[in-house]
Amino acid sequence: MPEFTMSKAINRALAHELKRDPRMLVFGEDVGKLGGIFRVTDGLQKRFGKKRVFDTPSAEAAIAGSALGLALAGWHPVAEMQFDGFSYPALDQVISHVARYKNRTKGVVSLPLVIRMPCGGGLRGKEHHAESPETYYAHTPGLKVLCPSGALDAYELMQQAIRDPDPVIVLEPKRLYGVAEKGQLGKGALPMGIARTVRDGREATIVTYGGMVPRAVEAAEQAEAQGISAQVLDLRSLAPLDIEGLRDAVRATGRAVVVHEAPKTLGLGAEIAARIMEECFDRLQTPVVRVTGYDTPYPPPLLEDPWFPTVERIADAVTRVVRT
Amino acid sequence: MPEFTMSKAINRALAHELKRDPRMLVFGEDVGKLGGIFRVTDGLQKRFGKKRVFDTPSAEAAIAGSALGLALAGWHPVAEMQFDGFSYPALDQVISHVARYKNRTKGVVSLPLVIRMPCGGGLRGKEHHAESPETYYAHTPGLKVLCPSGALDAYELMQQAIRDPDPVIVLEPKRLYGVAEKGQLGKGALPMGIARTVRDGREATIVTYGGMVPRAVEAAEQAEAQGISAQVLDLRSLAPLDIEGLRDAVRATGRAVVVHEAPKTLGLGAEIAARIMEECFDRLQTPVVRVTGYDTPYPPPLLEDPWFPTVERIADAVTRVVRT
Amino acid sequence: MLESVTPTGDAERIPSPAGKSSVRPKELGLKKGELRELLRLMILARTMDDAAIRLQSEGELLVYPSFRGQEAAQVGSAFALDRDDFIFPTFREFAAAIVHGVDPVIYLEYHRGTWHGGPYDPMENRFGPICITLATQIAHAVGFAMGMKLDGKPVVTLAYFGDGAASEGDFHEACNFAAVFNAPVVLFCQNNGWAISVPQSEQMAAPIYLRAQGYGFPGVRVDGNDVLAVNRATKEAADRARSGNGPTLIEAVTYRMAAHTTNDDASRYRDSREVARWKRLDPIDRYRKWLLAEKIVTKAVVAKMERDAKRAAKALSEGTKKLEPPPPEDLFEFAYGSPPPELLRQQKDISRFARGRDA
Amino acid sequence: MLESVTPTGDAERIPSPAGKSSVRPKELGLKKGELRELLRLMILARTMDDAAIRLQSEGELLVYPSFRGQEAAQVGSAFALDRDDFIFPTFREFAAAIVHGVDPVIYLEYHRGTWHGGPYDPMENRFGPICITLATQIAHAVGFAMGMKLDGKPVVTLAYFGDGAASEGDFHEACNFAAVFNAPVVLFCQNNGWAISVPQSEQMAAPIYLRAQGYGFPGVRVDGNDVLAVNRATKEAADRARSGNGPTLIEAVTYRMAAHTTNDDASRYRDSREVARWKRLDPIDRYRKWLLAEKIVTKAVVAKMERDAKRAAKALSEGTKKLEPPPPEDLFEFAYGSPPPELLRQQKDISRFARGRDA
Ligand SMILES: Cc1ncc(C[n+]2csc(CCOP(=O)(O)OP(=O)(O)O)c2C)c(N)n1
Ligand SMILES: Cc1ncc(C[n+]2csc(CCOP(=O)(O)OP(=O)(O)O)c2C)c(N)n1
Ligand SMILES: [Mg+2]
Ligand SMILES: [Mg+2]
Repeated sequence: MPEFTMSKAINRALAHELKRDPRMLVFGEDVGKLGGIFRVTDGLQKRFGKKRVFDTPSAEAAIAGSALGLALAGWHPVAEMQFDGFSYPALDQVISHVARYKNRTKGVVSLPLVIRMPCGGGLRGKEHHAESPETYYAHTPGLKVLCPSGALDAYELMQQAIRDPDPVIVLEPKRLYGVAEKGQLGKGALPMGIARTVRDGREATIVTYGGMVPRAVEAAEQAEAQGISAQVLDLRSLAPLDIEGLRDAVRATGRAVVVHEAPKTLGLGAEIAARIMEECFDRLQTPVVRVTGYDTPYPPPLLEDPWFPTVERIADAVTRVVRT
Repeated sequence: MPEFTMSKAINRALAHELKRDPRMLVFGEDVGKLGGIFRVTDGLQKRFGKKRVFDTPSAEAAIAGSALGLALAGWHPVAEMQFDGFSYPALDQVISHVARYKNRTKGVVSLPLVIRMPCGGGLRGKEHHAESPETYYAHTPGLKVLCPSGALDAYELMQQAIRDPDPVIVLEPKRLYGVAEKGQLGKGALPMGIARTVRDGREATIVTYGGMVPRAVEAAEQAEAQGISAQVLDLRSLAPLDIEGLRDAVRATGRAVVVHEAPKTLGLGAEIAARIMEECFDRLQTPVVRVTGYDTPYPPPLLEDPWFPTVERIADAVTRVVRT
Repeated sequence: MLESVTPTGDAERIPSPAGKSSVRPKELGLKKGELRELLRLMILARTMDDAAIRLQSEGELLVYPSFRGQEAAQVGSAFALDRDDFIFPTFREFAAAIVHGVDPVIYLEYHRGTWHGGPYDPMENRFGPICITLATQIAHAVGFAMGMKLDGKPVVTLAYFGDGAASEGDFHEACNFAAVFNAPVVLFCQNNGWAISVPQSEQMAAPIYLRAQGYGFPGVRVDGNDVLAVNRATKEAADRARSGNGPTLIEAVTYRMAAHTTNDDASRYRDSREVARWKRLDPIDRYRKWLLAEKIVTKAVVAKMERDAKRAAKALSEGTKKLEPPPPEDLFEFAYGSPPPELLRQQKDISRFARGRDA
Repeated sequence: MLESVTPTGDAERIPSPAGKSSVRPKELGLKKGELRELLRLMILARTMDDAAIRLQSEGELLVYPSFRGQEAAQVGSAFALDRDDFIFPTFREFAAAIVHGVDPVIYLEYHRGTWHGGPYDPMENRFGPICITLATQIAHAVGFAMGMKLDGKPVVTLAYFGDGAASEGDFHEACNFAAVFNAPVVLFCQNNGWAISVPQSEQMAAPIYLRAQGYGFPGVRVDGNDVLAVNRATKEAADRARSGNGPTLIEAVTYRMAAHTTNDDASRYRDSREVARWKRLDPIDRYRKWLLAEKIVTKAVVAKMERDAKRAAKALSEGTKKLEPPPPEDLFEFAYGSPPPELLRQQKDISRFARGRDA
């Protein structure tokens, strides 16, 4: 069985799509010769040429804005923001234009473009290098936001994002870039927008996504050792949310813990908790518990361990929702 | 009894503080001679001089960034973003720096600065002129976010924001700029960060803020006509939230409706609903209902009426939470 | 790469303010028909502008940003482009839109509030949606031009922007992208002296066209009230772009005769004498006088142009008044390729209340 | 306002690469002690840089961006400032920090990961926090300079940034603010030829100093490996600022001898011959040779400088290894003037788990 790290899997997905779709372009800061800080675009320029895979000046607003223009011109841009924290200079272009161009033109113009970026912590990244910007994007109507939790799914999600008619933000959990998964790429795809049950369980549902999925699974295993059966649901799509999948999962267990790296207040967990209440009120045994990053600026690298949700904190929350 | 529109009241607050605090500065696009699009800074340049009240080039990132630098230099900047939708080019400066400078410097440097802007709809504003950006700000650790719901409170909140040691975003509901309130300015201030009960009620709590407060009151009156007693809670501070005030209010009624103009998904209502569940689960009779803008880009001006929460929609939600 | 081209000096004026010229029409490379067409379009543009202002004052438009005084800048530049060339406008390019063939009634949907600024088909019309957030459209134009270059298509992209927009970071990033990727784009600045209430002198400390040098492409300054000078500069820039020689920055010095928009009160911040001074430099007066002096048009031809323009303006008014917002359910149709389930639920919700009220 | 100053031409070189010079030391306006001090500081800076690289390779720093090759640019410029002048750095200005008096151990907290880039007192040290997001610090510097001007204080503010940062919109907005408000600021670009893997030729199509003209203030290009040229240009710019004549853009042409950071593999994108070429232009070698030739220092003096630097580097290593992150509860102390109740609750939560683990 072959094995792929997530960065390699995304690299394969990009290569596959570049080959399939002659209009596709890959660009951003250092994506060419360097192959990206995380080598996600490694070798693509060499293979597909400088015309289709190219470096840009350090100018994120222009990266997003020119991606829009290139999409209008019939090209198919897959632009990289080098880090989560460096996507903010492009927020105006993304919020004011990328997300709305289709609507502004009454549906006449589609913008099939992808903006992909590393996200989250786990690599002792310094300030601005370990952000979880999903709320900024998922709150913005007109965008789709995807976040894979492993190599195989990353391959699928990247392909789906590229083939989608709408602008898609792909957040790539950098703590998973180097994590290998065994399996065939491109087999057994779940459709975009559908959450995935990673682990079955009867007493509580851990709702999470991206870099916290492996940790949630570990916490569920710990809980199991204490006789608690916890399900793990991987959202995959942060916008739109798979509300039906969420509802079915939590209605079955009656208890939920939401886990993410972003700060608590208005983190995605707020929306998930609100939705769970709306959809599962009559079944909920306990309030949904959020295990998240704290409401402070991102911590210095050597303090990231206690700041991001730990297996211990997740397991503790699972125990709490089940035992109280 | 004197009467003040909200724009006039904020103007008075700015003038009062400019007079009290010789280090205070007011700047932004068109705040000088023109006195701002909504005349909030009317007459201030004339009265306090071009040195302390001045126009800038159209460059929002530099407005926020230079405000930060001016604060470091011991000045006290109150910067205007001309419209909600034009605050996005400054998001990087605000998220990456304004919100974090104190933390970055281990508390050594304080940034007492205010960024104020109009927000929300109600004036048939065109694209980018009717945004509700509160989530972007309230999700960002290190910022405080205030939103007044009337002239008298706007006066207080603006003063408190200016006197606060931390960076404060003040969102001024533009639909209230022209609405007059009777009363004395600067009397009976509630502290910053405390929610206010605008209307008492026993069966349900309408939690809201800013431009939706008058509408919520109207809806509560309609409900009363149908024999339903609804309380209205005005949050005033969107970050930090007055969680205690929220808890006490909803625990007493056992039912809540959250109302805001921003889109539903990850709008402030998500956080409020999640908090209510966390704090009041044992008392909640029904799931919290959110009455919000829809998850689409802002509507064209002539369609804003049905898009923003109407009195009818709010009243309907109140009836639903109480009667079902 | 590391070389910059010196900007061609100061504003060129072909017809002088008094309507005289030392230039022979032939030297301009424009046929007589084209010279007449420029006048016709300027007259049409102003008449349409007046009609829009009137519509606003009658409550038929919510607010309207007049381009009065900028007819030469917009008509001269848009007229220099081919039909397939692509324009990315700001919010003040109604004249350019008319020249480039956009349906003026649909254009006004934005100002009427029945839709956002792009319900005409931007691809078909080769005219981007109305862009409000200053300078952001320049990156769109540069990206589009990069795309045309990748395709080897002989298409020129032109981005309009104002003096105010030139202070935004997006201006800089896009100009630098244009330079680095040698994009076939014309960066057309209408410097009308004002960013709402802020005069040029408080927005910048050097002329805008000089910035081009710092990017490494030519920057020219033209008399923006001289339709021929504008046309020539734009044509040169478009030719340069089309022949693979990259971007040009054009600063057309003109003047915003009206307030910023119909909601604005310009008397709060500017002297009426300044406006009067510029009135004497009116681009249409100047050009008409010159055409008459050169015997390229007769008074009768001008009169007919005016009559035709009035007729078009009448059609504009009538058409605009008929514009209605779509049903609120439509708000959910265009955000995505197909609305996700939650949006369909929300669509039902809006429908319930809208229909309820209607019923 | 509408006037621009022509940039002074091409890179000036005082000591030539070979260590010779036609300039007499006296003409430079620097005393012999100062000329020696410049060498001492460059030697110190490089030795500290080497120590930091070593610390990183030993796992004592997470990652470190070496400034090797840029000693003249940083030392020459920082040395031109008064103690009260304020510097806004990027992430690569360890040398400037040392020159300006920042405690080097506390400076390295950032690279060790025990805190973010500003645990030294920026106000006391007149040295802003390490700034990662490119070009954003320029607006902070301009704002600070505006503040100094408002106060009538004779303080100069200097912002460092790289060639890469000059492509960001924030660069433009801040430069234009500096021009419009005539801020007493020095905009100091270390053009080291690379933005990570992107060479200058793919970042821009004209030299950076030429941009100044478009803003309306002087722009100069200096040989950034010539400490005297850098020092002179910075002094001139600082004098200009201090005397009320506004900003200056300095482009110091230098070279990043090391990879972008200790994590980077520069062999993926650049030719070692280019590095070798620049090695021959090493700023310390050049200057030392010249000082020796001019008999301003002896070999013994240089040897002492090197010994002293080694001692300082040893202290740096020892001090850095002792740096520990604060307890996690501290994360909640500095976000606000005083933590709101919810933050105190969260603080208890982190405490519960951290203490639980400790116990
Ligand atoms: C990013 C952004 N900031 C602020 C505004 C508000 N605004 C609208 S027009 C304008 C001035 C524009 O001046 P200019 O670019 O010269 O265009 P003109 O109105 O003169 O045609 C401003 C500041 C905006 N539209 N976008
Ligand atoms: C806004 C932003 N975008 C991207 C990055 C990632 N990044 C870090 S350094 C760098 C290149 C910087 O080049 P330059 O300004 O020349 O500085 P140098 O590293 O050469 O000193 C980039 C793109 C960043 N730090 N900030
Ligand atoms: Mg203008
Ligand atoms: Mg560099």
